[in-house]
Amino acid sequence: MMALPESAVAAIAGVILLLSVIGVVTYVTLLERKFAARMQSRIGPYRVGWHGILQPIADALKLMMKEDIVPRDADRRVFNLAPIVFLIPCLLIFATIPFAPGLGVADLNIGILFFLAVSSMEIVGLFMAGWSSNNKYALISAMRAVNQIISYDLPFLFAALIPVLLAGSLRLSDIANAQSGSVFMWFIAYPVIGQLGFLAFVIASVAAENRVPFDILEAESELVAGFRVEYSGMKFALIQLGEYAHVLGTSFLGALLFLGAWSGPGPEWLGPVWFLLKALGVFLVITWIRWSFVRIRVDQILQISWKLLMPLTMLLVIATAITVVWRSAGV
Amino acid sequence: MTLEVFGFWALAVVLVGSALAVVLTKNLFHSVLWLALALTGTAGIFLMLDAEFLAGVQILLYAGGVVTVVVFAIVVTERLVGTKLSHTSRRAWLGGGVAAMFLAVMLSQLARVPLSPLKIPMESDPTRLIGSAVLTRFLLPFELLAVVLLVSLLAASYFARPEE
Amino acid sequence: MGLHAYLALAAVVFAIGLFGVITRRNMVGILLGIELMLNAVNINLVAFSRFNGEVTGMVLTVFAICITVAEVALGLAIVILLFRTRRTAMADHVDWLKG
Amino acid sequence: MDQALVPFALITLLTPAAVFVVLALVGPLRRSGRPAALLSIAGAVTAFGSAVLLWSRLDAPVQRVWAWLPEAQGALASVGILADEQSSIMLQLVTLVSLLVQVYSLGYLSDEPAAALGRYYAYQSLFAFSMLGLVLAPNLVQLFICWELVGLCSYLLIGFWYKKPSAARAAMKAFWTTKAGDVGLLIGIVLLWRQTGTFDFGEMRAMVEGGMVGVQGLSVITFCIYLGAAGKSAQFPLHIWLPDAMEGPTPVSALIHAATMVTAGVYLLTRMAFLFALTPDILHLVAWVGAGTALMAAILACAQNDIKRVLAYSTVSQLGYMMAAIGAGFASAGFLHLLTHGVFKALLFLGAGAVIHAVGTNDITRMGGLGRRMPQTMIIFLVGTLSLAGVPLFAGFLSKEEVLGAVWASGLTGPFVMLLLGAFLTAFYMFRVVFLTFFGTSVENAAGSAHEHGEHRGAHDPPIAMSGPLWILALAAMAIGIYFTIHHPEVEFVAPGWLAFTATGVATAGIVLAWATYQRELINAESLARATGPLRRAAAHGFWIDEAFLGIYRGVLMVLATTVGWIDRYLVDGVLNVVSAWTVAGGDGLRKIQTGHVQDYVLAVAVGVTVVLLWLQGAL
Repeated sequence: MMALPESAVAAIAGVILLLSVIGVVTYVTLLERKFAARMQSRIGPYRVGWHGILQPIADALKLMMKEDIVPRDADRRVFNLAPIVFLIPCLLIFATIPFAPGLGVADLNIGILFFLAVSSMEIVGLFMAGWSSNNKYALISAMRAVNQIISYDLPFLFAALIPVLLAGSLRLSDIANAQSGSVFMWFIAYPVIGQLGFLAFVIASVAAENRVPFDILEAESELVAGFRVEYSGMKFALIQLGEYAHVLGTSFLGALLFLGAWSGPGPEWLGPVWFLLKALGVFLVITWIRWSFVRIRVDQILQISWKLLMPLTMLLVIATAITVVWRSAGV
Repeated sequence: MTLEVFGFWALAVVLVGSALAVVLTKNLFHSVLWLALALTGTAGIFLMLDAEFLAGVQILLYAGGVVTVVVFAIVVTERLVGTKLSHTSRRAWLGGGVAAMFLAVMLSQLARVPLSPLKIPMESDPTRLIGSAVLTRFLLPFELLAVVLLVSLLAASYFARPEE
Repeated sequence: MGLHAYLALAAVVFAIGLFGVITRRNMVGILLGIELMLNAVNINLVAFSRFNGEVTGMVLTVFAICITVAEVALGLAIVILLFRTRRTAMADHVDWLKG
Repeated sequence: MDQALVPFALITLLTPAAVFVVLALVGPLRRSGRPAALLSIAGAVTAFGSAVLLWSRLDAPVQRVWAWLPEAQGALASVGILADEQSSIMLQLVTLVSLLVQVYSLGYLSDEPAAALGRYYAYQSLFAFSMLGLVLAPNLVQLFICWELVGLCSYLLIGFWYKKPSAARAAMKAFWTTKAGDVGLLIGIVLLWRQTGTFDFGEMRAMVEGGMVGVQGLSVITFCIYLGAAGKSAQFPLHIWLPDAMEGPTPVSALIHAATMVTAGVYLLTRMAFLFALTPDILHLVAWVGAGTALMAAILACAQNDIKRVLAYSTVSQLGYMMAAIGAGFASAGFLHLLTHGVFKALLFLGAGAVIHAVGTNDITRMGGLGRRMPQTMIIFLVGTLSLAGVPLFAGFLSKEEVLGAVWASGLTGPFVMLLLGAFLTAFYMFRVVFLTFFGTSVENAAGSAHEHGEHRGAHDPPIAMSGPLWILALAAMAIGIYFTIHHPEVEFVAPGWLAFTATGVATAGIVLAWATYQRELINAESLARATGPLRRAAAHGFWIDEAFLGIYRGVLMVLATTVGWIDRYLVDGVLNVVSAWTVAGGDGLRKIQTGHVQDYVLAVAVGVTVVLLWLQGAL
C-alpha cells in the first residue's frame, strides 16, 4: 500500500494538484501562443481580457459548447473512451513529481520508472483514438505515433538514467536533493555528460511528445490533424489538455532531473516557484524549437533515434556509470 | 487490512473481468484493449505485493510495449478501415471444459496445500534487492537474457523484413 | 489476504488464458491468451516471492517479462510473415503440418 | 648401419611426393602444363641423382623406420625405408626410367592441352613416389599401400584419355584384374602376420633363418602372396589386362607397363624369396606358370599386328621368364633379368612410341620402309630388339641366359624347354616387327594411297626431347650388355657350358626365320600362318582367355548373383515389404490425428497436464 497514501490529506492534495495542473496547463497554452506570436512578430491573443489574459477560459468555454460529433461508423465506445484513456496517464505523471521537499502526492521509490511507465501508457489512448475514428488519416497518424514513440522511448529512458546514476536513486526527491546547494550542483553543470544528457533529453522528449519537428503524426498537410481529426468539442479539449499536460509534465521532469528542481535563492517557500519557473523555461525551449524548425521525414526521425540518439545516450550512460564508480572509488 | 482486502478484490474483479473479456470479445481490437487493462490490473497486484519495480516494468513493457506491438500486428494483418475485426472462437465448449477442468484441478490442489497466510518481511526494499540480485547471483542469466533479446530482435526484424 | 488468494487468482487468469489459446481463431488472439497465461505465472512468482520474503521470484519475474517481450516480438513477426505468405492470420488456415 | 645415407633415400622418395602435392594443390601451376612438367622433371632429376648417390655409397643395408599405428607393445605398423643392394639398384632403374619417360613425354604429349599435361605430370610424380615407396618398403604394410597406390596410378594413366571409351574400359579392366590378385596379397599378408607376428622383412627373414616359422599352412600364404604378384606382373591367367593397358599413352606403357610397375610382382617375390624357399610346391607352381606364361605370350605376340600389343605380350612373356627363374629358386637371376628388361623394354616402348608418333598408327602392317626416314629410331629400336632377342653383347643376352641356366639347374626340364621355345619365338616376333616396320616397302606405297602416302612422308625422327632419352636408354642397354660380357656376374648355380650357345642359336634361328619370311619373303607368311593352323587362330583370339573369364563370369557369378538376387528380392524384401506395409498403414492411421492446427496440440497438452495433475493428486 505504498502507492496509495492512506490519509485523506493525501487525497485532498491530489485533488488540489489536479486542479492546479489543469489550471497551469490551460494557461500554458496562452504562454505558447504569446511566445509564438512574438517569435513571428505578432501580438497574439489580445482581445479577451487584459492582453488576452482570459483567452484560455474563452477557448475552454467555446470548446465545451461545441457539438460533440461521433462519426457514424466509428467504434463508439472506444471513441468515447479514448480521450480519457489518453488524459489519465498525462495527469498521473504529476503524481510523482515533488514540487518541494515533501510537497508531492506520492514520492515513490521508483519515481522515475513510474513516470516513464505511465507516460508510455499514453500511446494506448492515442491508438484508441486513431483506431476508433474509422478514418484512414487518423489510423496512419496512430501508426506513425507508435513508430515514433517506440523509437524514442529508449533514448528518453537512457537520458533520464544519467541523473539517476549521478544521484544514485530512482526516487525523484533524492535526485532533486542531490542537486541542492549552488547552481553548480545542478546535473546540467556536470562536465560534458550533463550538457549532452540534457540535450538528448530535450530532443527525446520533444519526439516523445510528438511535437514539431517530430510531429509527422499530426502533419496538417497530409493527415489533416492526425489521430484527433474526428474529435470535436469537449473530447478534443481533453486530448489537447492531455497533450499539454504531458509536455508540461516532461518539462517539470527535465527541470527536476537536470536543473536542480526547487533549488534557488531566497527562502525555502520560494522553492515551488523556482521549480515552476524552471519548468516553464524548459517548456519555452521546447516551444522555441517548435516554432523554429521544419517538420522532418519519418525515416529521418527513425534515423536520428536509432543511429544518433540511441548510441549517444547509451555512451553517456556508460560514461556516467564509469564516472560514478571512479568517483566513489576515489573517495 | 480492510483496505487491502478491498483492493485485492477490486483488482481481482478487474483482472478476471478483463481477462474474460480478452478471450470472449468478438472484436480483436477490443480484446487487445482489454488485455491492456488486464495487464495494468496485474501491475496493481504487483503493487499490492510490494513489488513497485515490477509494477513499473509491467506497465512500461507490457501495457506500453506489448500492446502497441500487438496493435501494430493487427493493423498489418487485417484490412484497415471499414471492416469489423471479428475474431470468433471455435469449439468454445470443448476449450471451456478443458480450461474449467484444469482450473478445478489446480484449485483443488491449492486447497489441499497449507500455505503461509502472512507476508514475511523482506530484508529491505524489494527494488534494491532485485537490483543487487540481478547483478550478483543472477548475473549470468541476466547476460544471457541480453543475448536472447538481441537474437530475438534480429530474428523478428529478419522475419518482418520488407518483401523483396 | 493470504498466499492462497493470489495463487487462486493466478490460476483463474491462467485458465482463462488457456481457454483463449484453445479457442481463438485469430493467431493474434492466441498470442493474447498466451500473454494472459504468462501474466498469471508472473503473479504466482511474485506472490511466492513476497510471502517467502525472498527476492528470487521477483528476479525471475523480471526475466520472464523480458523474455515475454522477446517472444511477443518474435511471435508477431511470424504472424506477419505468415500473413504475407498465406494472406491469412487465421490459425485454422495454417495447417501445413497436417498429417 | 650407416644412417648418414637415410637422407638420400628420403630425398629420392619424397621429392616426387612433394612435386605431386604441389601440383595437386596449386591448381594454376598444374593447369599451366609445361611449367608443371618442368617441375616434375626437376623432381625426377633430383630423385635420380639422389638414388645414384645412395647406391654408390651403400655398402651395407640401411634401414630406418618410424612408428605409425601405435599399439600397446610397440607400433603395430611402421613406415620407413630399407635401402639394401636390391632396392638401391631398383631405385636407380625406377628413377632413371621415370626421368627419361618424363622428358620423353614432353615431346610425345606436346599436342595435349596444358591442363591435361599438368594432370599427366601430377600422376607421373605420384607414380614415382608410390613406386619408390614400394621399392624402399621395409615391411609388408607399406609395401601393400604403395602397391595399391601404383595400381591407382596405373588406372589413372591408362585412362589418361578418359574420354576415349576403350581407354576408360581398359583402365577399369586393369584395375579390377590386378585387384583380384591384390585381394590374395592382402589375405596373404594378414595370414603371414598371424603366423609370424610381424610385417617387417628383416624380422621375418631372421625368423625364417632361425627356423621359427612353421611350414604348416605356409603354402597357402605364399600362394596368396603369389596371387598378388601374378596379378601385378601379369601372369597367366591374370595377364589379360596388360595388352589392353596399351590404351594409355605410350610413355606410360614404357614406364609402368614395361619397366617398373609390372615388375613389382617380381620384386615382391624376390624380396620374399627366403619365405618361398620354404614352400617348394608353390615355387614349382611359380616356375611352371611363369614358363607357360612366357611361351603363351610369345605365341600370342606372333599373331599381333598392333606394335604396342606385340610389345605388351612380349612384356608378359619376359615377366614369365623372371617368374620362372624365381620359381626355380634363383631369385637373383630373375631380378637381374628384371633390371635389364626394364632398360631395354622401356627403350623398345619409347621407340615404338616414336614410330607411332611419327606415322599416327599402331598397325605394323600399315608401316614399312620407315628405316630410311627415321634412321635414328631404327637403330635404337634395333638395339632394343637385339637385347630382347638375347643376342650376345646386348643387355638381354646374359640375363636371359641366366634365367635359362637357373631353370635348368633346378631340374625343371619342362619349363626349360618352354622357355627355350619362347626365346626362339621372341626373336621371331620381334624381328617380324622390325622387318615389317623399318624395312621393306610401305604397304601404302604399294597400294598407292595418296593420302596415306602423304602422311608417311611426314614421318621423321623425333625431336630431341624424345630422341635424347631413347639414345640414353640404347647406350645403357649396350653398356650393360658389354659390361656383363666382360664381368660375368657370379651365379649361385652351375650353368651348363652349352647353354650360351643354345640360347644364341635359338635366337639366331628366330631372327633368320623372321628375315626369311618378312624380309626376303622366302617363306610365304600366309603359308606359315596356315602351317601353324589352329594355334594361330587361337592366338589371334588371345587363346580365348578373356572369353573364358566372361564364361566363368556368366556361368558362375551370374547364376550365383541371380540366386542371391532372387532370395533378396522375394525372401528378404518380402519380409521387409510386409513390415514396411504395416508401418505405412500404421502411420497412415496415426497421421489422421495430426491436424496441423497448433491449438489442437495446445488442447492435448492441457488435457495431458490435467491428467498428470490428477494422477499426482491420487485421484486416478
